Amino acid sequence: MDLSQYYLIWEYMQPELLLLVATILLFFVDLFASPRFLDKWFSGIACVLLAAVTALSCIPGSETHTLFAGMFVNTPMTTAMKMVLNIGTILVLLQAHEWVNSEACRVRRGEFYELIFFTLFGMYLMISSGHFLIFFIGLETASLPIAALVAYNKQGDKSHESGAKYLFNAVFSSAIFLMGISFIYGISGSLYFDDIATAAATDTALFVVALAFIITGIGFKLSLVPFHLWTADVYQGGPTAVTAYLSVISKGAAAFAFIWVLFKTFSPAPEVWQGILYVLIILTITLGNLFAVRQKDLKRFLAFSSISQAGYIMLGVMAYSAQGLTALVYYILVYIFSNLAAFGVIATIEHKTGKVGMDDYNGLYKTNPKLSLAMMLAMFSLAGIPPFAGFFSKFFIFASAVHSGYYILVFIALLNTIISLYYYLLVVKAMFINENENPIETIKTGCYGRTGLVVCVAGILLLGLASCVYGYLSGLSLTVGI
Amino acid sequence: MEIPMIYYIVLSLVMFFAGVYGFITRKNMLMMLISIELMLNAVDINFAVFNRFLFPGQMEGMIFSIFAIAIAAAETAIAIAIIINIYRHIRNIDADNLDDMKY
Amino acid sequence: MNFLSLFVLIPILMMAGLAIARDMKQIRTVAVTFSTLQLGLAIYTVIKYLAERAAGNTQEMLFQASTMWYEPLNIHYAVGVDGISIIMLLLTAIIVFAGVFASWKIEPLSKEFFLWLTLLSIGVYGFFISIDLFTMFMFYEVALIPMYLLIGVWGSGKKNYSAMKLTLMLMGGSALLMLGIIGIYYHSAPEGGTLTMNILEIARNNAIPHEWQYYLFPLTFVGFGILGAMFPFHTWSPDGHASAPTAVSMLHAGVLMKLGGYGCFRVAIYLMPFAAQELSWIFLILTGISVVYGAFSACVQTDLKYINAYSSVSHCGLVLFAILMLNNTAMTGAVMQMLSHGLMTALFFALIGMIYGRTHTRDIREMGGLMQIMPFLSVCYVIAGLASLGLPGLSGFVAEMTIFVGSFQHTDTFHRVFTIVACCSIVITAVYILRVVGKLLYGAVQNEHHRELTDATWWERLSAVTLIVCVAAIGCLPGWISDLISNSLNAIVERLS
Amino acid sequence: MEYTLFILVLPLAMFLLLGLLDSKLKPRVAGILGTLGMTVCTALAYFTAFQFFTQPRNAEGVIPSQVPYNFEWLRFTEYLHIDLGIYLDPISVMMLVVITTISLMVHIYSLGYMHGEKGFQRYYAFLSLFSMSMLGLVVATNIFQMYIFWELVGVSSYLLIGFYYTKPAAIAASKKAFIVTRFADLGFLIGILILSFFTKTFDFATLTANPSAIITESAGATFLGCSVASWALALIFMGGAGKSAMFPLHIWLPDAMEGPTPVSALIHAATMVVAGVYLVARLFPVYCVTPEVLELITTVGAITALYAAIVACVQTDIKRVLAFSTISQIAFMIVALGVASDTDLHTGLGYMASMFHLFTHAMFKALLFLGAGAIIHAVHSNEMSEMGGLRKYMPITHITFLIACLAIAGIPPFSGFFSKDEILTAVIEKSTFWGIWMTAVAGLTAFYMFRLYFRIFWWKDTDCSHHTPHEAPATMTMPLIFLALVTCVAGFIPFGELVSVNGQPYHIHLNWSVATTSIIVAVCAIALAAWLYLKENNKPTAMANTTRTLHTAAYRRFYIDEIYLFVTHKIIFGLICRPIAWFDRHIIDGTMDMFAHVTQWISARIKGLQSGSIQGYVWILIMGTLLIATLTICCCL
Repeated sequence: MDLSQYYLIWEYMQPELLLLVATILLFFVDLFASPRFLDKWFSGIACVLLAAVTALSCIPGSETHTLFAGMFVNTPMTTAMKMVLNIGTILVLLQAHEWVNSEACRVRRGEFYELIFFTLFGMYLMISSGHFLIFFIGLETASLPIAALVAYNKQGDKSHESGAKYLFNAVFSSAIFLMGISFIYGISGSLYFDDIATAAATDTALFVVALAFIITGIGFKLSLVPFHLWTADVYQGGPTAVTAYLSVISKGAAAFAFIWVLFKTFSPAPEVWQGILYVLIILTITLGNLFAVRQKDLKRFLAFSSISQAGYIMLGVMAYSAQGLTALVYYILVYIFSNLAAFGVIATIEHKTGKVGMDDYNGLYKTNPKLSLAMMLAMFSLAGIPPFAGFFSKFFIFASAVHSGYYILVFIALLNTIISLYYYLLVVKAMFINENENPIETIKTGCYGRTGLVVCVAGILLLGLASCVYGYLSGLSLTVGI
Repeated sequence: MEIPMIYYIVLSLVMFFAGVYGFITRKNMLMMLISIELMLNAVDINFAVFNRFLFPGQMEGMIFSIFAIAIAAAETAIAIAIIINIYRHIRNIDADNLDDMKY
Repeated sequence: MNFLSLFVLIPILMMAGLAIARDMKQIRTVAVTFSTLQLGLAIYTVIKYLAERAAGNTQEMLFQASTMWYEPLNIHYAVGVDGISIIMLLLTAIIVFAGVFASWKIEPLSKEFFLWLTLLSIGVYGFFISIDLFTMFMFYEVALIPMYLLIGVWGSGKKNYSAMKLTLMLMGGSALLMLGIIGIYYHSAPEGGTLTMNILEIARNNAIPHEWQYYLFPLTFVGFGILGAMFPFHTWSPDGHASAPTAVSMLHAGVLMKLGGYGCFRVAIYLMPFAAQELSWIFLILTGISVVYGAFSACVQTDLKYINAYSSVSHCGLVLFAILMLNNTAMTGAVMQMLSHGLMTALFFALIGMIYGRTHTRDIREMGGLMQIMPFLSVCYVIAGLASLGLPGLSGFVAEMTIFVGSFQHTDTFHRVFTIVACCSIVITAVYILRVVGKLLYGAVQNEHHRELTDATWWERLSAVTLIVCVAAIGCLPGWISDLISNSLNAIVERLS
Repeated sequence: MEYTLFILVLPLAMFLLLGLLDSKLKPRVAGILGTLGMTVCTALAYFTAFQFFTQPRNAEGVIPSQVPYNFEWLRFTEYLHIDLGIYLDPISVMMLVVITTISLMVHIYSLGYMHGEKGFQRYYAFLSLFSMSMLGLVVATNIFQMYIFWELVGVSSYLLIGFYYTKPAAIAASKKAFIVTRFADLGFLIGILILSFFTKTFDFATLTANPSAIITESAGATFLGCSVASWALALIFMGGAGKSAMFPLHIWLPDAMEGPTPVSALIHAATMVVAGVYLVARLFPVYCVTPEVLELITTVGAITALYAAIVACVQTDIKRVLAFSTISQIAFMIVALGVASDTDLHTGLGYMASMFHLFTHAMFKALLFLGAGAIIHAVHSNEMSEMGGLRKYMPITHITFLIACLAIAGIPPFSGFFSKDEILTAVIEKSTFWGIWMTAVAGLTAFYMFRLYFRIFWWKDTDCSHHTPHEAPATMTMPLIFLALVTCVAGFIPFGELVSVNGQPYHIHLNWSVATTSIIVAVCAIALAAWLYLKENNKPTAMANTTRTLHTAAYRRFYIDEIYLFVTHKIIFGLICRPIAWFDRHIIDGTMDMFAHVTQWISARIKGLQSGSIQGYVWILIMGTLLIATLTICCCL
């Protein structure tokens, strides 16, 4: 028995293991610390732990590490993806602080953080998997706790409905996903991504069916049309912090994982999945927009907006190039900041007043100028207005798709940005232009929430202008070798 | 006499789509859960059969199906928990009653 | 650091200054100080440019500077100016300067108003100094979006509808533009060369395949053309201008619409000369329609701002029309028309705003005899009107004549016939201008309540006089501007032959 | 002759000074300043004329033209550029004299006439602006400079007609004047564009030096059966016709009488309205190469002359009568130019006659208007019915007015006789038909002028119970006397020596047969007028009643205005502008709105997809998956 093997595993799986350690530590803190200490410090500890995980594992080596005979692959790019998710999760935790520590949720506080950490772990596995077994375990680890989280508000009148909708959809789509994997296995005799790529006969109907099933499984998590229908209901009914988590982290992780599956497993037949995605992207963007146009509930509204954003994200997958990969990761990073800024504002206001309707936001600027500005920046960034980060991410992702020749697709996507601009502006209009007899009173944001918002706003403002982020990601994607 | 592989495959497909059908038509959420199990088990059969017939030299499919069964159990546990929660709220477990949020 | 970047930096500092300003007085002080500074910078740029040219610098763009920004895509923050850009920069500075005074008493949320206005001006300045397609496009959109809030919050009438329509239509244009720019980027270098966003390099490479130009030219031209109010994409303009507050109308009609014209030839024509020649006839018809159509529409409007908005459609149509003639003289005229129209339409909107601020109506049927009540404003209005209908000695005349003479030099009969059609607009312009002047300023006082109204205050006078002086100066001494522009155009025109 | 620049700069400076200071100056100071400026200007012009005409002639006996100034103002292409300069040749110098003289007279006259008016300073500013523009027009070195000043005089005219800006009629008149002339200017502009496109120059000297360039350059290019060269020149003439109020573009001039009367004298009688004549004269060598355009010019002129004369016979507003008389007289000049078909001294007699008549007409018509101004000043009305018997009260006005009437009627020895005689001679030599025609018009002229004269000064012995008309102040009578003197002697100026078609001296000798005929006709007409109008009677009414239709038609100016109104309001506004505005709001705008509505509509229609039921969602999910699989199999395999 060679202890250095353990060390190797530690080194190669650093993010995952660190996260596990953090989870266990958190668990013990929750178990043994006094309630008064926890009231004060628990969120802080969770954030610090996650930040520590990020800090300790954020220096990815330059080479690729494989473990367990190639079932687990850690490359600089995957580490970067995990760090992106970590940043988002920290922001979500910051924003969740006030809600989680409120009277109703305080007793179950520990569950929230640990489940979040577990799902994050599952996502790590998804991203780093080189084998469908790991992928499947990661996928389920990432999605099952979320069902519990969505149903977290036990007393809430909508939370249980959301939980059920999420869970049944998730289980159903994972069954389909498994079916797809079994077909793949039947065709190629292996579940290793690399082996499948070499062994599978791509021109059989079974292969196509398997591909479609697998796309369904992951498309569910990404909420691509027509697998998106749960999204709005779950977002609306779930606790805002969980919704935020779902809309950015879970979606981001799925997109990252999707990339590896498609780029590795299905690399022999890119034109097949590109063809499928072509249609899905158009449907996703368009339907997401069309539904978003008439939403009155802001969380539901953001659900549909996130659906259409998923369509834009997929453009990076379509590109099937290093540039596309860079643009996609960058897009998700920017999307995390923008969407979380929006959710941060919504969470704050919902927590203090219980209002989430767009009409409730009328005249918000008069009473809460800073929150309104943050929300406006978020909306502009989501809509892709310069000089905010969203513009750059959109530009790069379009550029990558055009580079691969998808002019028409990008054109349709661009036309859709006009519709999306319309509904994003509706929010801005409500806050700045519309009059209101009794607007939401002036809200004092707690220090966690404020920190979260400030970081988000800073991200929105600076991510685009600071080109080093994109440059760094671009350097990483070139090492992937697509 | 060896039963050819195709019979197993047909069986698993029938099970799978029976599960799909049951999931879509049954109103009771427990029944829906059972349908899901049917679908998952169909997948397990697939894995086992492919492994046994096509790639007899390895155990990948078998192992996978074991994992799948385990995870299915976890799924069921969470599902039951949520169903209980629903029952507490609305005093029944009909899927039709869960449509407060729509459009 | 290159001093051109100051054009963007000063407004940013201005925004910072505004952010910490506490009361109206401080806000005004900051706004006036920085916009004066900016005007000074613009004048300095012109002088420096002329000196540099006189010293024999024959580079296409002067004061070039380039900093790598996004290395993977070879995107630079690249700046540089030629005669056309500095004219536009000067125009912007003048109008912002006048606009600050025109919005002296803006209510409510005055600080926010100036902040947005400044953001808008950042976009405009940035657009004109950029020679990198990406930054150019970025600044272009930066300039567009503040319009929504400026109209929505401080506007009047059906402002929500107008603001939304304007923003969506212009963003629709920029959507086309984005595709066009990305397309240009990927064809910017010959096979195997380094792709670039730098306009000068793309032009030098001249690598965009002809069949691609057929797609990319309409995309970029229409994209910019929407902002240039090209028929049939002009419909944001009347509503938008009518609802916008004074300074915003001034800036929008005066400067923002020029972004369209400027972009049309800096990007569409300069980079894709082949398609420009092949496809110009289609757009020539559209812009020709714009010219006449806008003028005819203006004849029967009753809202002052609508009249002016349609007149802008007509005049800006003339800009695009002349650009499409693809010869030096007509394009010189186009740039002069941009300058001239910018100034006089800003003047118009400023005056309309001032009148509206007093009478609270813009319907010419409800006003009359203002000459007796507010002689200063009325006289300014007459001067603006005369400039608009092309009185010699004011800027409109030189611009239009350069366009007509230039366009008529085209060797193709089709183009010449169309020039004659466009010429007809000068008569129609006279009709609607005199109609307004007659109804609004002359005659008996329509509403007895108006008799108590006062004439212009000092800041309003300053705003109007600044613009009038510029209009007259250009009208009397057009030679140097014309030379400045036409020398800079040589590079573009050479590519066309 | 560098000082000529000051002839332009001085009025411009006055305009800026008076215009900018406006009410900060005392009215009196403003008036005197303006007048002084104009006096200096006039002196300079006279001095210029003296120097110019006394300089030695060259070998061909031509007074060499001079260009003291010419600088490039705006460059279009390498060969097309607008220069601003001063071009002195016999006709421009002659015009300088005419303009400065009349302008000075009007400046002085207005001191009295406009005394106490609101906006007195503004009035003088505009007068200066006009003088500057008109002077700039006549000394233009190139056709584009002429166009520039052409527009400027148009605007000054607009501003001065609309001087009483609270009067609706004045506003309408100023608008009409501007738009009609603007329309004509469009023709001018297009003409310039075509001309310059082929000849590659704007310069008058170059154009006239090689007049056939336009023909050779544009050879073969035709439009609607006429050569492009003809079109260009006809369009340029259209510009001239607009300014000179030729039929059918004359409608603005009678209305323009809404302006202050001295303005009518200056702009709408003596100077601006002859700009069209001047334009054709300027380009005369070029016109000579296109005889068909000259024929057009003759025809237009002749029709206008007759038309205006007939209408003038029945008008009751004295300024209107004078306005139509102006139209008619300018038409004489136009006809004269039209019949001059060549640059030869003899066949080109019309050219000289036209210029001569321009000169004499300016003087006596200004006199008539200023006289009319004095009368209106006295009786506070324009209507003939309010007048009569004024000779007793206003002796100076009476005498000077009579002199002017005799001059315009063509009675020797007054100036009009000489110039009109030359015109009739020229016309008859070209065509007997037009000769008879124009002689008849001359007769009509004498008739309506004396109708006017008798109605004002005789007709009845006024019982001015409410207030007694009195003679105008000295500031007003002095110009009258001066102009009357000029009218008396101008005929004896050896005009042909100085101005002729090719610059060589031409000795005017009266064609006695023509002269006699015209004198007889004029005297008969005057006698008829005296018979009808000397004493108050009902003969005129009776005559009007017997020819009611004709009378009404003539009184309503043969309904030309109504036709214009119909075209502009019903057709341009009703059938073009309004439909376009509607189209814009509803079709174009509607299309854009439709995109929004369609989006909303679809959005509302598809909301059922989001049914809220788990099983519905799953159904769509599985169906979507299967559909994707099927479609992909169909497409890819």
